[in-house]
Amino acid sequence: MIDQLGNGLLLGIIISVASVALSLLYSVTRIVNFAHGEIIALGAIMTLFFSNPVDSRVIYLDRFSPLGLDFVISAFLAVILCGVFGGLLELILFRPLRKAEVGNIAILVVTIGLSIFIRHLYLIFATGRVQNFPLELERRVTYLFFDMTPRNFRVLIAGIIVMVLIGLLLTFTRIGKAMRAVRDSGELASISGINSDNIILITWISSSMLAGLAGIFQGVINDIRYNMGFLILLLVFAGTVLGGIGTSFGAMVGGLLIGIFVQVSVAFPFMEGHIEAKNAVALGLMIVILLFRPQGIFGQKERIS
Amino acid sequence: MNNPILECNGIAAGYVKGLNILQGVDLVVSEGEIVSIIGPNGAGKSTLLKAIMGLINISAGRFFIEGLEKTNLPTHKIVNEGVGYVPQVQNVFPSLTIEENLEMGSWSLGKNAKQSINELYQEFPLLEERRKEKAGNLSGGQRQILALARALVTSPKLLLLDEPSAGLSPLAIDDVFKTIKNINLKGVSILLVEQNAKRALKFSNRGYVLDQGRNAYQGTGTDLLDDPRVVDLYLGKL
Amino acid sequence: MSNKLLEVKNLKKTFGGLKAVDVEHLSFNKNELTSVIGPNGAGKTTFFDLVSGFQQGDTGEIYFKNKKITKTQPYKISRLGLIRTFQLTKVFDRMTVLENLMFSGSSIKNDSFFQSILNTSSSKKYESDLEERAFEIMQDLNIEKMSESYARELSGGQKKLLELGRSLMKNPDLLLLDEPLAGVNPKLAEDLLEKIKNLSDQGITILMVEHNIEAVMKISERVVVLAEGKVIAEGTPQTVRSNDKVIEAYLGTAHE
Amino acid sequence: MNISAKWITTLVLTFSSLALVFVLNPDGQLRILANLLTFAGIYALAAVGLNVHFGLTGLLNFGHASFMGVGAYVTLLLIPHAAGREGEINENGLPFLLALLIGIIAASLFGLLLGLPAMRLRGDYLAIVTIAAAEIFRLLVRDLESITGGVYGIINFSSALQKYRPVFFDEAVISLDLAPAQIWVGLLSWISVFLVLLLLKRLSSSPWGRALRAVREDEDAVRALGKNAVWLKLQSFMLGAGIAGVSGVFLAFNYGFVETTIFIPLLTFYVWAIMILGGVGSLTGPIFGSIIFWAIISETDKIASLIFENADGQQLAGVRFMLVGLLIMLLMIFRPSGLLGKKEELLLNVK
Repeated sequence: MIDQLGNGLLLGIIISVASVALSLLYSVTRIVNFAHGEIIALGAIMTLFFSNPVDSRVIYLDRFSPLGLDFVISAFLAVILCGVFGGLLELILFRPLRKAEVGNIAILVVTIGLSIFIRHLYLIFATGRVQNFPLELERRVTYLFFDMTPRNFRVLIAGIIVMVLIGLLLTFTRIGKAMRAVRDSGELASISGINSDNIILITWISSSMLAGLAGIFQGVINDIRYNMGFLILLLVFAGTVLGGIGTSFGAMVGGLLIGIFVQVSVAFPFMEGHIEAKNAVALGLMIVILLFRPQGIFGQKERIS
Repeated sequence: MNNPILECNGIAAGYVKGLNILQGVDLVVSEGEIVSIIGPNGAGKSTLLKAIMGLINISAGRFFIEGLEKTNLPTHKIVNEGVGYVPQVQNVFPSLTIEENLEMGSWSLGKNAKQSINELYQEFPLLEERRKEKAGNLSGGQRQILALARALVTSPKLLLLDEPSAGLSPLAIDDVFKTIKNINLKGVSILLVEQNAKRALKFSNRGYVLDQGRNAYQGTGTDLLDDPRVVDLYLGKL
Repeated sequence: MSNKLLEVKNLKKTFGGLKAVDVEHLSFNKNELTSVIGPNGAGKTTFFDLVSGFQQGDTGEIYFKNKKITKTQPYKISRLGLIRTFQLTKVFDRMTVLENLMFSGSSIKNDSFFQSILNTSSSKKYESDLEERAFEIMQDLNIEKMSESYARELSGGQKKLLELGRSLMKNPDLLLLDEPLAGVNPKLAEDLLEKIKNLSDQGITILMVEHNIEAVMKISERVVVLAEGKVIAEGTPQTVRSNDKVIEAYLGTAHE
Repeated sequence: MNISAKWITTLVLTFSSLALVFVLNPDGQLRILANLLTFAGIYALAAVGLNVHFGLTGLLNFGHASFMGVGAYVTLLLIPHAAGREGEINENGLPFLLALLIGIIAASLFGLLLGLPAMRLRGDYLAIVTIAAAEIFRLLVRDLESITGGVYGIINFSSALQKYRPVFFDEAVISLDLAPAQIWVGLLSWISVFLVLLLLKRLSSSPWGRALRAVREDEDAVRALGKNAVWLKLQSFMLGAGIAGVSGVFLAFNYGFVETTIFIPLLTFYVWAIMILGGVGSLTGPIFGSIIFWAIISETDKIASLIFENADGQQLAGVRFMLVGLLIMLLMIFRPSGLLGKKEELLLNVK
């Protein structure tokens, strides 16, 4: 079980970062964003595009050659691009829908359409092959009591640092406080002189940057596929729901727990020979939690119909 | 008479299109005045404040702040015109600390926010004492004081208050009204919607009585207090 | 045998420390038209929610027709003959006026899946009787011209009428009306009031929460005044009207 | 738009999309047409089931693929088949109709099971729970290889249905140079569509349908009028799931095999796209929605291959899926009532 703990932590950090992003967006905009997975994938795919060596045989649809930039610079650029993309989504799509007072259910369906659209755009441009970042193979090293490659260990540390940073930003910066204020009450925020449209735009940008980062982590630890975001999306929902949708801290912990749970469950006696079904256990957990404690572990009561 | 701060002409507004709660309300608040709006439930008192704040659409009529028309401006811009508003419910951010609540109130001030908040703390020592506490943990009366303070950070010229005494204990009510009086003495004009009509009228320079979205009566506080028609409006004629 | 139709004992409900309802004892007699009044936040709607099963009280018992209905599901209470309306009208927006009424009147057996598939002649007969009854009620309420309109197309006042009609389809023993006049124009309000009075005369027991005090005083046989969840006065409109406590509850006190 | 204008638009769109198939294909048009109409029938059936959930009752079900899957797996496992890596043939089995009936009941019961936890949840959470439950179903089916054949799936079951094919039918179909097996499946699925629609026409104008619509509008009012809203919702879940189950069975017969990658969330989204295109709450909408949808889908590959010269098959399929996503988005934004949905009964602008 200890062996799986390291893997669990790694998966947990990916889900955790993605869950925080989803939860942030939900709490400020009330949008259940099914296209969240595609923004996750965008981070990885863009990083791959920037970092693949120029002479690699991966050529995107015969039109675009990779750029061969340094990996860290690529990742940085990709995260920025994800932010721009999220911002554009808000400006072009979701703000007009909000102004037209389109209902939440309709917007949910729109995000599903958006998700399918973007995901297959990736398929066309980035092909359906499983790919990896141009990084050297590394040997596993023991840290405390679990084994992982130094690179994965760095991802874990980076993830933890990002979480702490998010926490600090939300707690101490003006924008972070304003996000929490809009979450508490959009109306009171505007009464206080805050332009909530701007805050929502910033939320879209930051949520998308975080999602992109989660995608890059996923790409480093595992691999890159056009549908990598959708594959992990339900686990991200599970993490968000577990912690209590709308609370950033809850999403952090919830995501981490789901990741660990998925990996550690492999070691359960009854799971022997059923490793493929490990995600089912996590999703089952989510349903049970929604059933008995719909507000999640850290959430406030609110959403029983 | 002093210069009017707020002037409403024939304001009509409602929550649903085609169904106006307000059906033409006229009202003036002058510099330094406390004006209260009273009337039975459903008369449109709170709706009027929301309409001024741009929270609901004004379908007819106009209003002016210091002589300039501001009808249907976005809410955050009305705030920048020097109007503070304390709604009846949801008037603090419960998951934010007291200090953060005040910071949100001072949003439009930018860099000068810190100083205004510190000045405010001198007036409300209780808030300074508990500045790191979540607003959600405050008692009803303390919440109301915080809500008032939040609206005051930007030093508004006019303060709109929606039933500040609602749901409070008698002692807390005294406290809130004392605070409002002090605010007024510093030169802030106040437009007050109150359930507790007698108290509000006694407390105000002038009052307006609304009935079914229209002006019914107006006059000085004491005049309205003694007017039997006001009682009839609340409890019906026999 | 007592004349009590509804009796409430020691009913308490608090929300986060705030007492919404705190009624020691209250009973409502058969064939009486009683109004529950009180300033905002007095707990009137919460009281209705408790009685109709939409909320659970912290303590206390509720009896309807001498049967204990505390902690009973709303639909079961409704089947006993206690029908309520809502402050914010809850008509079935995307169904026609006629469908609204017929749904309400239809029995559980008639609503059942298999009965609906079989569509026997007896169920056809049942439906046409139902339709007839619905038209009678619509005529009574002057909304028969709108029988084929979607309920969402009705004005606020017409929706109130529809909701009333829908309740009447159930042949209620006790009718709980939550602000039947709210948002209704004065002319229609007068009509509506007349209808309520007629229903009461026909023998339906009515319990009404209403803010339009003038209307309340005009038609109620008995008035109960709530303030901060407690009963502060009850009696005829005249006695309540001149009760100092009531005036104070509504207009407040002037003391500093 | 008035009723006749709506119908004219629908019919014009249907025929022009079918005409497109003829124009874009120099030969083999009849085969292509037969193929797309078979899929259209099967998916129309699924969309009709989804419409019971969403259109009639307002339930936000995103786990439709699992209802189709339960119906398919239960039915196939009960008739003679071969499953798993070894592909050992199981000769014994129930007659097709009996197995189908049990499959429908199983799908309904799965609907009931899924409905139970979902009853307490608000719309958007219901969406998450149903899609998650459908994934659990799929993962379990994949995992339980000894029963379901896992990733190797189930094969060799077709004769259970095909053996009922009449001789004259074969002759007629072969004379048209078409494959009798597929036409048989297509014919049966369209017959099912019409039978189910007849049933639903009766039901939706019945007291039961009226009660479901009332639940869709306002549960509190339903309760206040003495009706058990939860039980009504569960019944709706069961009926829609049962219909989806039939559709899943035909889908399996059309493929000639089943395995878990068929019942992925995308399948649910396809059905959603068809339902929205046809018109939420419209009885006949899914028929036209499905035909137009499949006509477009079957032709995108050709258009795409013109634009993207060197794309592989998977990438070309991507263009098709992209279009589905775009279709869902554009419909939701610009025409949420679809082709035949009533604007007055539009459900999707609910807050």
